[in-house]
Amino acid sequence: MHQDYDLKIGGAAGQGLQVIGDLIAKALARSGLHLFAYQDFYSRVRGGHNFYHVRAASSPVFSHKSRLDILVALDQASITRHYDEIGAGGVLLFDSQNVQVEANSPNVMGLDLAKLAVEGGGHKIMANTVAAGAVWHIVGGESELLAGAIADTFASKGEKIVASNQAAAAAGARWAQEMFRGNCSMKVNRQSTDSRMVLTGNEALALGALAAGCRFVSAYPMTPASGIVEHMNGKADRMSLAFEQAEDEISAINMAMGAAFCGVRSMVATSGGGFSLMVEGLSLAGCTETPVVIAMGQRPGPSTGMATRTEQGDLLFCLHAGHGEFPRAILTPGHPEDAFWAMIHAFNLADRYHIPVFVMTDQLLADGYATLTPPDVQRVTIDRGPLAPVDSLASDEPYRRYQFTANGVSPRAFPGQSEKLVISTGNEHDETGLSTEDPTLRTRMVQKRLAKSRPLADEVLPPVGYGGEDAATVLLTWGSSYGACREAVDLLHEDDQDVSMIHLPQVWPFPARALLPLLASTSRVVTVEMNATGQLGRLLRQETLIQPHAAILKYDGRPMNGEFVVEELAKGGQNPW
Amino acid sequence: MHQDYDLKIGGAAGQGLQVIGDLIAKALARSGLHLFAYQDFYSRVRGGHNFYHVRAASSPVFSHKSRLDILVALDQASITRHYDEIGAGGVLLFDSQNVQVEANSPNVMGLDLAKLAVEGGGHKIMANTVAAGAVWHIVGGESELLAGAIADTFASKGEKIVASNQAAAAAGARWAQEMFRGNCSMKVNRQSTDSRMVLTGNEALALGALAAGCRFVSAYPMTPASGIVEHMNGKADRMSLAFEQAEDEISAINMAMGAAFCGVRSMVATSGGGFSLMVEGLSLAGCTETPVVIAMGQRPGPSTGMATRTEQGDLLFCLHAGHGEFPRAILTPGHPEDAFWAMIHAFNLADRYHIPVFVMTDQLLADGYATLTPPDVQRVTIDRGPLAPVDSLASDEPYRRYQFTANGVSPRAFPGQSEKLVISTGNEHDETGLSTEDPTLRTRMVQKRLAKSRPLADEVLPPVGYGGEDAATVLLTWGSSYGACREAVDLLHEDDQDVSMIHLPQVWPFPARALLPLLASTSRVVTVEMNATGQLGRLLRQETLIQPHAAILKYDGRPMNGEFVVEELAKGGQNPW
Amino acid sequence: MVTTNDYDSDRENSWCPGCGNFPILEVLKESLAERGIWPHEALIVSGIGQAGKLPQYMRVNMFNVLHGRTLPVATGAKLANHRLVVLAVGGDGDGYAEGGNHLIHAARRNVDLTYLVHNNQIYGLTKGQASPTTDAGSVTTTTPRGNPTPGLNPIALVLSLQPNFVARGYAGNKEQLAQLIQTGLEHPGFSFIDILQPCVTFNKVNTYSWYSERVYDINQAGHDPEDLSGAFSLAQEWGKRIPTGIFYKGDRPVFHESILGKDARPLWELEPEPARISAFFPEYF
Amino acid sequence: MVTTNDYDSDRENSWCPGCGNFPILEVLKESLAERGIWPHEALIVSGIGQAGKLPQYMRVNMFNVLHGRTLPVATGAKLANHRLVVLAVGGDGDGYAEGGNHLIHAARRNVDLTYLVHNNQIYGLTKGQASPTTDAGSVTTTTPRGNPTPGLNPIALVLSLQPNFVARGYAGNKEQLAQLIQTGLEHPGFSFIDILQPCVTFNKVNTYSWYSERVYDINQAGHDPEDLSGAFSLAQEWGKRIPTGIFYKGDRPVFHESILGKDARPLWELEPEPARISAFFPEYF
Ligand SMILES: Cc1ncc(C[n+]2csc(CCOP(=O)(O)OP(=O)(O)O)c2C)c(N)n1
Ligand SMILES: Cc1ncc(C[n+]2csc(CCOP(=O)(O)OP(=O)(O)O)c2C)c(N)n1
Ligand code: SF4
Ligand code: SF4
Ligand SMILES: [Mg+2]
Ligand SMILES: [Mg+2]
Repeated sequence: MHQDYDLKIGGAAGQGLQVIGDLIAKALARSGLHLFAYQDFYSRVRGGHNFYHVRAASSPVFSHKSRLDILVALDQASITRHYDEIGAGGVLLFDSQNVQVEANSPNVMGLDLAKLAVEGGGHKIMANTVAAGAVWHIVGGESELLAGAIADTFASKGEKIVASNQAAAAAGARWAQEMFRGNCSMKVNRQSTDSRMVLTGNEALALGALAAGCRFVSAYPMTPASGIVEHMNGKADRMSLAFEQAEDEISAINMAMGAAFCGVRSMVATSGGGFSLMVEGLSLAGCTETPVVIAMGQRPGPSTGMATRTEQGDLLFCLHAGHGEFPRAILTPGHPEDAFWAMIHAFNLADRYHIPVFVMTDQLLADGYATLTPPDVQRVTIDRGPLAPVDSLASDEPYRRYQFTANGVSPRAFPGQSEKLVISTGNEHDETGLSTEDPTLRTRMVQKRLAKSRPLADEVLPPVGYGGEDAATVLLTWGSSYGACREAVDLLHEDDQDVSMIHLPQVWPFPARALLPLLASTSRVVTVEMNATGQLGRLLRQETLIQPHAAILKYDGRPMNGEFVVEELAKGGQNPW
Repeated sequence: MHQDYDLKIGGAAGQGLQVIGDLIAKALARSGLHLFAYQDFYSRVRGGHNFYHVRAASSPVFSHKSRLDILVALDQASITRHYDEIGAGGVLLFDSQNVQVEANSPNVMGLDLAKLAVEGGGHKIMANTVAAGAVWHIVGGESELLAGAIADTFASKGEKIVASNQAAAAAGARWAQEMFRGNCSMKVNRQSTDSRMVLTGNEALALGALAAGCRFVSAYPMTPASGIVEHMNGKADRMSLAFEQAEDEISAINMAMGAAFCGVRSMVATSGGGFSLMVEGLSLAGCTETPVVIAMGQRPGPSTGMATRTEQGDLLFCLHAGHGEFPRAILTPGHPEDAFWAMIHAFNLADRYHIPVFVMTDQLLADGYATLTPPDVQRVTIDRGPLAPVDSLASDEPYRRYQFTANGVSPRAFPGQSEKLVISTGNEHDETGLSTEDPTLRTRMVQKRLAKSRPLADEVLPPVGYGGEDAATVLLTWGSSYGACREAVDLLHEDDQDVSMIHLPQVWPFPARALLPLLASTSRVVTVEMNATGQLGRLLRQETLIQPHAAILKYDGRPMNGEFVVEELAKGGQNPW
Repeated sequence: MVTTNDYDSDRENSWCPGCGNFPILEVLKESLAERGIWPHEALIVSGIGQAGKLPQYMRVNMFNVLHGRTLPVATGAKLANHRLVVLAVGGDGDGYAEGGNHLIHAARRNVDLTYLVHNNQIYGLTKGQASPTTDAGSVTTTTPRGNPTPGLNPIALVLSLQPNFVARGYAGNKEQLAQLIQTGLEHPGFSFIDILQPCVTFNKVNTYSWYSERVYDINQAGHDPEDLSGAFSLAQEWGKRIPTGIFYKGDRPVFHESILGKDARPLWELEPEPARISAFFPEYF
Repeated sequence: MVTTNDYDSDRENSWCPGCGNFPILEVLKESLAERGIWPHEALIVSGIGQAGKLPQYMRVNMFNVLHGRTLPVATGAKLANHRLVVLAVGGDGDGYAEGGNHLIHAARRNVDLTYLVHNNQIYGLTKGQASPTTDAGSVTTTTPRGNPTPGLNPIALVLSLQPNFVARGYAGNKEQLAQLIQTGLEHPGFSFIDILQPCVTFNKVNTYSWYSERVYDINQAGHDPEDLSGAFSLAQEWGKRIPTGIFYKGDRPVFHESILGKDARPLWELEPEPARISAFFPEYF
């Protein structure tokens, strides 16, 4: 039987809803289900109303649905905001100490979480584990899977904590068994014995960077990108990674420049405001041809905007950031699995072309969870790009960092690597790296740098289609909006509509050559993105002279889903251009 | 008789060639001629080879010609580099102490400037005034005009300095009278009694800003923009202007934000690298709707690039700079006279729409001279934009800085102006200015800010045509390349070619509506700009879906002129897209 | 007469219960009222962070700007309208990391404003990363193996720039804090107040009790605020004993008077006078 | 054996004749040779300005970066290859204005490098604007009515961060300068050397003779470099007498060892090891 369920836990910051969500997500994954999950939270540490939404299904899922099978309400706002989302057969479980609801059906039940936690032999802070236990029982999950998830989650805190959390979960389950008489539309049916990893986009980026041999990361904390470096840093010793929290983002990118110049794969991670401060350093990377990877986690702007929410508003900014002209690449993964591989590809591109490479995500992708089968690490290829041959380093000729070559890429050497001096400047320079103002040399150096654009375009990641070829309507999207579009296509196909989608996993160089034939037989191109000005649409016009028919846009800081796209498409979309 | 002459003075930094150039330029302007002049110099204080090129004509001129009527050589490099530029009937005058040339014609003559200076009763540092005197005599200038120019130039240094410089000039003139037997193709013929102002683009911007009532400017020095603020600062006391040299560009734009928030017309001035650092502040201006004017003097990048040279490489960067989405205006004057008015317009636009407004120039325009009739200050209009009515400030209602209005612009009030509190944040906010995360309010606030784009587009400065309508080929350009295009059109018309030009004095909002009819009957649109990637062409594609036929590009740091455009056009131009 | 109530706002406060920001907010409102300053006469420029939220919880002119940029904005505001009582408020990350360069230069300029740094030795809003003042060895989300670098000494740093007023307060000593803030508000020039502020959620090292056991009042202990070198020596103390109080008081000229002259009219009141530029035209002929 | 000649370059020098940068260049080349460091073993990271051009006039590994950003770049370079002898070089504008925040934090981290600031109290390359160290009252292109703000005190500022080595040299005293640079190169940790450097073109106040009349050697005068408070007091002197020499010498742990551990292999030598991440997979199940 096909399983496809949505579950939401709502509560205030500080109530520990992440623990409930994580435990259930882990247990669901261990049941062999595929997950999509995201978190919605305020820029505050206590209070407010946050929630954790999990969708679990027997086939891969990429976005949330609007109808809930279970709502767990830890605060009253969960009722005001999400009660109406509960679908037919859905269950509402609420913390009776904090929430008041008229329980008008056996599917609506309150329980005193703190009391059960204490009675179960634990402490009242284990209230959230009680909730997890109750939910897990109601959905019919196998109790050892939850117990195992608890064991692994709390392992670092010691056996006692594990045991009392397991007891709390058991207390929740017991309560449900005794008291719950409803019938929940969510019924977990274990799928296969091997389970899947549950990873956020940020974790996937972190693992990708470590796999790629990134050994230097400097960053200044900024939501939603901090998770990447915090995750990497937790593994720093084991991976010989140097991490430094810079005094500001200017310092972060310049530290990375220094490390990269000396031969270490280096990256930074930031969000809009922090990236704004890196723009001058980006231009230095462009001029000195220093490889650097920028993990750019978008959030709604302008300015501080909405710090913990999601948006895709910085595409054209990243594309044009930096004074002067130099090539770059922009990768725009749509899913944590893509994010892992994108990160590895980013380091290879940076090293092959000696350019800055962006990996753009957004809060949805950064903090959102997905299930994936473990990446095949044997498939990871490392390409450090052209390096000065060892014999040349022993020769008498001086090393020329900016030697003219056919494709504009000059083999690298590193200071201290040999007796050869490595010379570089952010002034316009000659082949040796010393500054020049000669007009002819200037022209050639500009051309050298820009010459990389061609091979870079030749190997751009191809657009990824879904939902068949030659559809009358094509949804064109990038980054995390992949998920909503993919779900929308499935929904539209159920409704027999002739719609397919194309996702761009790399937006720059713009994959015009590969895209044009895909759009040739389409009468209606609809761009889908999380911003207000239709940035992908603008770029499409610029790069292909194709006028998109309409745009589906959302810019309230909350993620799209498939149903939203379907509805907007039915309404005809917008024209922001 | 039509007069049209080119004169060049070459020498090392520190040899005072600017004095010669300035004196002759002033004297030429006082002779009623129209001028175009530019300076070419290295990023060093002593040595190297710099030059000063003056074109003077009896009708307006906008770019230099490649053939010289006079070359004044103070160093040997002037000969190596510019000897071949001397046209038929041209004169070469060189400093015989520093330069060696075979004087094979009466038009080629050396003189010992330092000796003449001393003999003339001055000091050897007045050698350059001697040169000016000799040149002025050779071109048949009226001696009192040069004497007057000397008097005004040195007035602040006292009468003695004036007198000895006048004596030095007279010594140069005497030498020429006695020794020069050549025949110079340049013959100054006084045109009319009223002369014209000689202004650089930077001076024009400075005067424009002061006329507009700018009373706060903060900047960090950066070529070629420093001249603007240094010029303004020299007049600070008389215009009640507060100037502060900030510790960095981040501080500069944030200081301007603080002053603007409190009701003062405020600006910053910078170049590429400095602007990169202002990008986060720009986004704050966008979110908080704080008016600020950014004088952006471009120079070749990326990174430090070529600090004292010219380029138009930052158009798309300025257009997309800043995280998140918010409206802006980009003015792109083509000439110092336009620059003056652009600056005034910029302050009005900033105040009317509460947005950041760019006035983009480049080193050519910033440091280049032009003659103009004094601007009619009566024509200067000041529009501070919507202000909260005085009676509303006395009411009981709290003031709402972000009140929703039809065109997105909310009347301003200032802290301390009344008992009303003024509240603003770079977080997304409600109408009162307090932060919010409400999705509906967020959507409305985004729409409010972007709503300004429409009226802003409605009043965009219209494209300016030259050279007739409905030409087969149209040169499309922006900013300072106006001059080269305009000269090119004249040259092409002399050659009976059907070419006209269109200059965009405002590139954003893109003037698509006004431009499309102008291009309708043209078979060939050729963009002309000083960069390598054809940025205006890209924008044209994006905003009009018109594919330019070709691009004429130059990116060696040296300005274009009419002849260059003509030659490139004959060769068919390039395709950078 | 102004009262604290005039500064009260009914906006919901999102700080954690028990946070050291509450007493600072309370004392600030009291101090402004005590000094007879009306809400519309003051402008608070605040940064991004938990501390930066402060003016949202008061009735006062507010400009909540970028992380780290309070001081340049406040400087511009003061030059534009020097009749305003200008304050800048932010966290230790805001002021000592992102905004470090502005701190140096605003102090050097001696801009006439009062700058409150809520120094909780941690990044609160972003959930627990190390700040420049995090003690060496402290475990945070970005220093899982203990902070490898020693904390920055804000008092010594600012003393080296010799602005007119340098002090350290403590959220746990409201009386002293009120006195420091009021002196800072009164004293012309740059008034710098580093405030030890327990973050009850993320900083489990530098807690209320940790601070309370250590702080002492240097002025009560006899320190003379005119003694700069003595202040610098005292500022080195951090550990068993933590000095609080007024470290330094000077009387250098204040910035806006140096720039605008004394008795200048506030710039924002001046009308544009385009015609006046004609007077400059002759120099271009 | 390394000699100064190994550092010689035949590149045309574009500094003004008589510029105070020439003796600094000379002394630096000598000092590196004297310490037995080969050109390929050293990396000079330089900023933008006249001072920033310095490594262009030597044979040495060079990374000439942005205005104000030498220290972060140098920090990254040192972490990547800690076997390199890393130097950072820039002007007073570069280091004390644009780069002020990095100076604070690099000093606090105690990054093992030698930082030379050519302090000519003016912006040379951009033709004569005021710098943070321009004396109050000095007329420059940006202070036509005299500088309204007093000069920043770089020695006091850096002392407040307690890096391992704080000194002031003078381009007019090559012997002392050589000794300072060599001690700085030898001494582990952040070695900060502010060098008084006459700009003969734009600074007509702080000339060779102006400095020469005022400088004296604090170590000869008996200052003990372990006395931090004494150093701070001495650093206040500026006017009739200008103190030069070693202000402070300390022995805090150096940054790259705190981060990488002692005896770590240089990061740049390590090969990527993608397969090792598999070890982390179990935690995500
Ligand atoms: C340019 C930039 N970088 C990073 C951030 C993210 N950020 C917001 S608050 C903060 C630090 C908060 O720490 P602190 O300033 O000490 O304030 P607290 O929350 O502790 O009061 C950071 C890093 C930002 N908003 N802007
Ligand atoms: C971000 C940025 N802002 C401004 C400049 C322009 N600029 C180049 S050098 C310089 C100052 C030079 O002064 P200093 O650092 O003291 O060096 P000096 O020339 O005196 O040795 C400035 C402002 C720049 N290159 N980059
Ligand atoms: S996280 Fe810390 S600083 Fe922030 S509100 Fe909570 S206790 Fe206060
Ligand atoms: S301008 Fe000054 S600092 Fe620059 S080279 Fe000339 S003398 Fe030296
Ligand atoms: Mg803090
Ligand atoms: Mg300097």
